[in-house]
Amino acid sequence: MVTPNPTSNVVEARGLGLTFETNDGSVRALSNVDLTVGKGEFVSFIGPSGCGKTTFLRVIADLEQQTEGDIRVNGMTPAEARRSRAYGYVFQAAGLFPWRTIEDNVALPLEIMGYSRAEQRERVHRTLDLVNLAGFEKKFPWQLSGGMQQRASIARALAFDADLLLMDEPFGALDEIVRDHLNEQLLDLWARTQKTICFVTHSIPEAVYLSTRIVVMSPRPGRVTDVIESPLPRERPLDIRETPEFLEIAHRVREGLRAGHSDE
Amino acid sequence: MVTPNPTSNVVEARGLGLTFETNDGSVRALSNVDLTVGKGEFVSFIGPSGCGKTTFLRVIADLEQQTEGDIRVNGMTPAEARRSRAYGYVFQAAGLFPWRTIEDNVALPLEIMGYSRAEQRERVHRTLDLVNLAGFEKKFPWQLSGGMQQRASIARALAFDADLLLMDEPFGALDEIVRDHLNEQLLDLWARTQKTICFVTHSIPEAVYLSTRIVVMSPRPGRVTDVIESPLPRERPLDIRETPEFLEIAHRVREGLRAGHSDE
Amino acid sequence: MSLALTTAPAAPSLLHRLAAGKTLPVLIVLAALLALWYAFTVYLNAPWQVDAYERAGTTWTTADLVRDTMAQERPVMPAPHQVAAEIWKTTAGTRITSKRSLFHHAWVTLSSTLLGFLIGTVLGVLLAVGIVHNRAMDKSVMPWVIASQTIPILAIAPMIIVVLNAIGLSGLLPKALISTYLSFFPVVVGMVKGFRSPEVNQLDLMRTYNASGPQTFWKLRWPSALPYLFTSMKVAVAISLVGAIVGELPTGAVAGLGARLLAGSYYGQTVQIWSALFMAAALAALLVGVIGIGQRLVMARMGEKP
Amino acid sequence: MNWALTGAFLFWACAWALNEWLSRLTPRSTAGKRALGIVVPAIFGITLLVVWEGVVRGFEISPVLLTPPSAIWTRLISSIPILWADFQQTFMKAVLIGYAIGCGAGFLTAIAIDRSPFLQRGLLPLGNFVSALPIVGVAPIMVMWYGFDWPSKAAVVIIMTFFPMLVNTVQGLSASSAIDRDLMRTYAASYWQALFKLRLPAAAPFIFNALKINSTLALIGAIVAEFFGTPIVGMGFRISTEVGRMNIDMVWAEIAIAALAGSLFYGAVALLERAVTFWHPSIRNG
Amino acid sequence: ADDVTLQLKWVTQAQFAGYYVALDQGFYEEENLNVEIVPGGPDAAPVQMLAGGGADVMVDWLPSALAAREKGVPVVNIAQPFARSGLNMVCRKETGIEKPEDFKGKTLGTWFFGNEYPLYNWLSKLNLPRDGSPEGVTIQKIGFNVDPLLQKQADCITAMTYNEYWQVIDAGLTPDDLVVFSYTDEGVATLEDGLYVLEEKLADPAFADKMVRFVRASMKGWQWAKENSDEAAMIVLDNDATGAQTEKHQKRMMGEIAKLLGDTAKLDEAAYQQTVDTLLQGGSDPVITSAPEGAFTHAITDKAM
Ligand SMILES: Nc1ncnc2c1ncn2[C@@H]1O[C@H](COP(=O)(O)OP(=O)(O)OP(=O)(O)O)[C@@H](O)[C@H]1O
Ligand SMILES: Nc1ncnc2c1ncn2[C@@H]1O[C@H](COP(=O)(O)OP(=O)(O)OP(=O)(O)O)[C@@H](O)[C@H]1O
Ligand SMILES: Cc1ncc(C[n+]2csc(CCO)c2C)c(N)n1
Ligand SMILES: [Mg+2]
Ligand SMILES: [Mg+2]
Repeated sequence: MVTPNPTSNVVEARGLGLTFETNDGSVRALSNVDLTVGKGEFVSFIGPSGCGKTTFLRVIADLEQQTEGDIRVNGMTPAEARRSRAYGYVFQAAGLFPWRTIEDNVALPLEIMGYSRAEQRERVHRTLDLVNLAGFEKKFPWQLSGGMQQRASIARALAFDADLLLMDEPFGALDEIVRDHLNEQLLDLWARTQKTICFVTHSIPEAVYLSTRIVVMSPRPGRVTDVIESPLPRERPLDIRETPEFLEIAHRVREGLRAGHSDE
Repeated sequence: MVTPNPTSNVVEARGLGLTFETNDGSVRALSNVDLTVGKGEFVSFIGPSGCGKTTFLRVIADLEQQTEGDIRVNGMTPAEARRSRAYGYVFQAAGLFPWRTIEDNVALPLEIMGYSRAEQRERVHRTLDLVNLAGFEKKFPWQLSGGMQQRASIARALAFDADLLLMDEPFGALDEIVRDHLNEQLLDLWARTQKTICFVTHSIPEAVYLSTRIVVMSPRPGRVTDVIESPLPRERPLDIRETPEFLEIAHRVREGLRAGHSDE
Repeated sequence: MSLALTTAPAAPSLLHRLAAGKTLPVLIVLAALLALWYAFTVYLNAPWQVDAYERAGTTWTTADLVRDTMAQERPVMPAPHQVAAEIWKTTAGTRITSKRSLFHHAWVTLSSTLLGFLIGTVLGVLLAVGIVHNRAMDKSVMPWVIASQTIPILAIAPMIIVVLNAIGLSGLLPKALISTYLSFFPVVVGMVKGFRSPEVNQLDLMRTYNASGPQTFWKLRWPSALPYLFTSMKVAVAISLVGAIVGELPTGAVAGLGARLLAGSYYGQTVQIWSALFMAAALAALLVGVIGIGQRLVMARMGEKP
Repeated sequence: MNWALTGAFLFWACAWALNEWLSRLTPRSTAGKRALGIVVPAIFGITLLVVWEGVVRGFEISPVLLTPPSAIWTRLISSIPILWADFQQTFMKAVLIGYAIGCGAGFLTAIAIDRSPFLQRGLLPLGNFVSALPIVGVAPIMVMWYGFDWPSKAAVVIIMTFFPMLVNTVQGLSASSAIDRDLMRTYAASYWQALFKLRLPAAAPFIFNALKINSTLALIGAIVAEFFGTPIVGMGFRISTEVGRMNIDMVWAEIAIAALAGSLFYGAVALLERAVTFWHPSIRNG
Repeated sequence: ADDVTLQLKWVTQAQFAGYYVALDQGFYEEENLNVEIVPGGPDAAPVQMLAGGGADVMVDWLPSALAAREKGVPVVNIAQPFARSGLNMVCRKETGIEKPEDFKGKTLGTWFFGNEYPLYNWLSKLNLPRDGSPEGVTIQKIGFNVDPLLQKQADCITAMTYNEYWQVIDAGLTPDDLVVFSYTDEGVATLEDGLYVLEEKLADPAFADKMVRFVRASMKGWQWAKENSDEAAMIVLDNDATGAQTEKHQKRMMGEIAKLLGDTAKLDEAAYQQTVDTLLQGGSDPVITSAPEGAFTHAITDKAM
C-alpha cells in the first residue's frame, strides 16, 4: 500500500481561481483554492449546490481553464494529463449516446483507446456486472430508468484502467442498497488497484465512509473551508458507519458544511 | 387537519400492471399493484433502481397507459385528472428548456395556466426564494450547476397550486443541508396546504422523515412488497430523526428493501 | 464593468488580427480560386485559339497563347478580369434605372425572390404544423408534397404562367409563385423534423400541465424547431432565387438576371452570362448571410452557449 | 351545375371523411400499420386525380393547357419503351451519379471546413456563393464543358446538391451536446474518433435532411439541364420537345414517371433514415 | 382604343421589328389600337398563351401552328408577312461536308419545337437513318446558340440567316470555313413568322375588324422598317428590356430580315402547300397526320390591303 507522498502528487492546485463571464456579469466559481491530492488518496468533495465542486473537477480534467493560479496533474498541465489519458470521468448527468446500446456505450472509451475486440467484450461484461446491469446489454439508454442510466455511465468510466478517477456525484440517483453495494465495490477497487479518486458527493456518510480526506467547500465564490483527514483504517466494513469515530468525523463535516451555508 | 378518508381517495390503483414492448422482447415494469392514497397523505415510494417507481408515477400522471388493471385519480381516469390540472410533477431529470432563463422556466406552467403577469412575477419570485435560487433569475440552465437545475425544476412544480404533487427523486442531486432545508419546507407546505404528495426517493431517512406511509417496491416486475404506516406525528422537527421510533421504522424499511433485493 | 476588468492584451499585429477574422482566410481562398480560374481559362480557351492561329496561319508562342486566351470575345470560359470589367461596366458604369444596369436586373429578380421566399416559408411552416398535428395530413399530404417536388418546374412553369394569366394574375406574383413552389419544400421537411425534435420528457412536462395544442406549439415545439427553421431558410432562399430566375424565362424573359442569362446565351455573350451568374450568386450569398445574422441574433437571445 | 365538377367534389368530400376515419385507427400489427401508411396517401392521391379530371372536363379546359389524367394514363401505357429509355438516360445515369458525387462532395467539404478553422472562415462564405449559381445559367455552361450527354447533366446535379448537403452537415456537426463533447475530451479522443463516434451520429438527422431534399432536387436538376442541349433521349428532352409538339399528355406522362421515380427515391432515403437515426426523438415518438 | 395583345415567338429582336416600329411610330394608334407586345422565349409556347386567353394574336411558325390545330387548338393564319424561310444548316468545311449526302456518319445539331420535322423530312429524302449509326446521322438537340458548332460538338447546326449565322462569323470563323445549306434550296422550307388567332374569336366581326386594322398597321410598320432599316433596329433596341442586344447585331439582322419579307401579308398558298407536304412526310411520327383544313384565311389580309 502506498501512503500519500509529496513527490508523487497527483493533483496540485495553488491559488486556483475561475471566473465565468456570462451575459449578465461574471460569476466567480472558484477562488484561491490550494489543494494537494497524493497518489492513492481517496478525496471527497462536499459542499452546497453551486459551490464549484463540478467546476474544480472540470479544471482537473482540462474541460475548463482556470483564470488564476496554477494546477498540475501528475506533474503535468491538465491538458497534457488529459492527452496521456490519465483519468476517467463520471459526469453528473449520465450522458449516454442514444444511438448506442448500453454495452456499446460502455465499450466507447475502450474502442477509442484501442483495446482489442475480445478485451472490450470481457471488460464490458465485467463492469456491467459490477454495476448490476447484466441483462441490459442490448437495451438503448432511453429504455432504462434514471438510476440504471447513471450506473451505465459509471461502468463506462470504470471500464478502462485510469489511475485517477474523477467522479461527480456518481451515486446520486441510486437507492441505498445499491449505493452501499457500489460503495463497497469502489472501496475494494481502490484498495486493490491503488487508484487515486476524487469524488463529489452530497452525502456526508458516504463521504466519510469512502474517503481518506474530505474537502468541504463553501459557495460564491467557491472556496475550500475545511479539509478533514479521516483516521479510519483502509479496511472498512459497512458497519464501521455506526462506530463513534465515524460519527465524530461525520459531525465535523456537518459542522463545516453548516458554517459554509451560514456565510450565504 | 384532514385524516385520510376512504371516500376522498386521491389515487386508487387496483391490479395495476404495465408491460413495455421493446426491440428485444417485453419488459414487465409493474405487476398487480394495489394501492390507495387518501387525500392529504404523504406517500413515499422506495425501491431499487429500475423497479418501476417512475413508471407508477407516470401512470398516475397519464403519461403512460397501464396494460392491466384500473386506476383512478380523484375518482377520475388519469386522463381526466390531467386535463383538470390535478397535479404538479417534478421529473427525475431537471428537463428545463434551454432557451428559457430560470425565471421563464419557472413561469412556464403559470403562463400556460393563464396567471396574470403580476401574479406570475410574484410566484416565480417566491418559489425561487424557497429553493434558494434568488439571484439566478436571468441565467440560462447551462449556466447553473446540476443541483441548481434540479432546484429550479422543483420551483417550477411548486409555482402553481396543484392539490396533488408527484415528485420523482426531487432532492437526489442536493447536498444534505439544502436537502434538510427543503425537506422541512416541503413538510411545512404539506401541512399548511393539505396537499397530497407522492414522493419517490432513494433515501430511507428522507422517506421516513417525510411520509405518512412508505411504499416499498421490488423489481422485475415492479411489485409493492410492503406498505409501512408511519406513526410519527405530523409536526416533525429535524431531530425526530434520532428518536427510537424513527430508527425503528427506518429499520423496517431497510429490511423490506433488502428482501426485495435478494429476490433478484 | 467587464471592460474595466479585462486589461487589453498587447495590441496584436495587423496580420494576426486579419488571420483571426474572416478577411484573410477568405482572401487566401479567393486568391487560390482565382489562380485556378485563370488556369482553366487558358486551358479551356486554348483549343479555339490554336485553331484561330492556324486558320490565320500566324506563328505563335506560349506567351501569345496565354495573353490571347484571356482576351477572347466569346470565350468558352471568360477570364476573371473580363467578368470583373463587365460587372463594373454594368453596375457602377451604368445608371441604375437603365435597362443595361445589372443592379436593375438584380432588383427585378430579388423582388420576386423575396416575395416567393416569404410565401414559401410561411406556407412551408403552415404545412409542417398541419402535418405534425393532424395524422390524416401527415399520412396523406407528405407523400404528395414530395411528389410535387419531383415535377420539373421548368416544364410546368409556362403552364403556371399561362393559367395564372388566364385568371388575371400577371407581373410579379406568377414569378414569385414559382419561387414559392421550390422554396416551401426544404422548409416543410426541416420544420416537420424540427417540430418533432422536442425530447420525450419535455413533451411529458407539457402534458402534465395539460397544455393546449397551441401552448405546446408556441412554448415547446416552435423554440425547439428554430435551429431547423434557419437552416431550412438558408437552403430555401437560395432555391427561391433559382425559382425566380426560372420564372423569368416563360414570362418572356424581359428583365431580371434570368433574362440576362438567357439573352447572353442566345447571343453567345459568355462574359455577360458569367457576370449575371455572379450577380445571382452574390445575391444569394447576401440573402443567406442575412439569414445567418438573423440566426445568430435569435440564437443568442435564446441563450445558446456560445 | 356541372356534373363532372359536382361529382369530383362529392368524391373529394367522401374521401376526406374516409381518410380522417382511417388515420384515427391504431392498428396493432405492423403489417396493418404499413398498409394504412399506403392506403391513406393513395386515397388522397386518387382524390387529387379525380378532382383534376373533374375540373378539366367541367371547365372544358383546352387540352394544350391541361390534359385529364385519363388521357395521360392512356398515353403512359402506350409509350412504355420510350419512357423507359428516357428514365435510364436521366435517372440511372445523370441523377444517381450526380447525386452521389454532389452529396459526397458536400459532405467531405463540410468535414474539411469543420476540420480547419481557416477553411471554415474562408470557404463557407464562398461556398454559399457557389451554391447559389442558378441552374439556368449553369446548365448551358456545363453542356459547353462536358458535352451533350449525361455527364453535363450530372455536373448540374452535383452543383445543385452540393450546398444543401454542406449547410446541413456543418450545422449537424455542431449539434452534439457540450457534455458529450466533454466526454470525448476526457478520453483524449482524436479528432476523427470524436467525429465518427459522436459528432457524425449526432449530425445524422441533419445529413438525412439534406439527402432527402437533394433526392428531389437532383431529379429536377437533371431534367431541367436537358432543356439546354441533349442527345435525343431523356426525360427533360422529351418534356421540352413534346411541349413544342403540343403533346401535353406525353409531357404529363413523363412528369408522372418523374414524380414516381422521385417519390420512390425519397422514400428509399427516408427508410434508410429510419434505420440509421432510430434513436432520434422525431422517429422514436413516431 | 381597342386592346390587342401580341405574343411573339421569341425574344425582342429585329425579327419582330415591324411590330415595334408600328407601335413606336404610332401606326397602331392611328388605327385606334392599344397594342401590347409580349416577348416570348424558349419555354413560352405562344399557342398556350393564345389558348389560355393571355394573348389575342401571336407570331408563330406554321409547323407548330398546324400541330396545335391538330391537337385541338384551332388557330388560323390571318397574315404571313414573311414570304421566305431563313432557316439554314451550317457546317464546318473541315468536316469534309460539301453536299447533303455527306451528312452520313456526322452529328447534326438542330432545334426542336417543331423545327426538327423539316430536317427529318430532308434526311428521309436523303435516305439517311437518324439512329446514330455510321450509315446514318446522329441528331442532337441543341440550345438556342451556336456553341456546339464552335466547340466542335456538332458538325452542323441549324441557324437563321439573320441571327445565328452571323454569330458564327462574329466568333471568328470566316464564310470560307463554312458550308451553308438553305432549307429553301433543299425544298424543305416551311413558312415562318405568320400571325395567328383563334378560329372562334375570328367569327366575331368586331374582333375580325380589330385584326384587319392590326394587320394593316403592322404591315405599315414592316414597310417602314424595310425602308429605314437602321432606325428600325434602334427602335427594337429601345424596346429590349434585357439590355443585352447590341446595335451592330440588330442592324445587321434587320438587313437580313428585310430579304425575307414578302410584298404583301397575304399567305402564298403554294408555300403553304409545300410546308404541309414537308410535314406530312416527316418520318415515323409526323407532326400532322392529315392535311389540315381551314388553317388559314385571306379574309383579313384582303380587307387590310
Ligand atoms: N458555464 C458556466 N457559465 C457560467 N456560470 C457557470 C457555468 N458553469 C457553472 N457556473 C456557475 O459556477 C458555480 C459553480 O458551479 P458548479 O457546477 O461547479 O457547482 P457544483 O458545486 O458542482 O454544484 P452541484 O452540487 O449543484 O452540482 C455556480 O454558481 C454556477 O452557476
Ligand atoms: N420507455 C421504456 N421502454 C422500455 N422499457 C422501459 C421504458 N421505460 C422504463 N422501462 C423499464 O421499466 C423498468 C422500470 O423503470 P422505471 O423508470 O419505472 O424505474 P425506477 O424505479 O424509476 O428506477 P430509478 O430509481 O432508477 O429511476 C426498468 O426496467 C426499465 O428498463
Ligand atoms: C418555340 C421555338 N423557339 C425557337 C424556335 C427557333 N427559332 C425561331 S426564331 C429564332 C430566333 C433566331 O434568332 C429561333 C431560335 C422555334 N422554331 N420555336
Ligand atoms: Mg455539480
Ligand atoms: Mg425513476
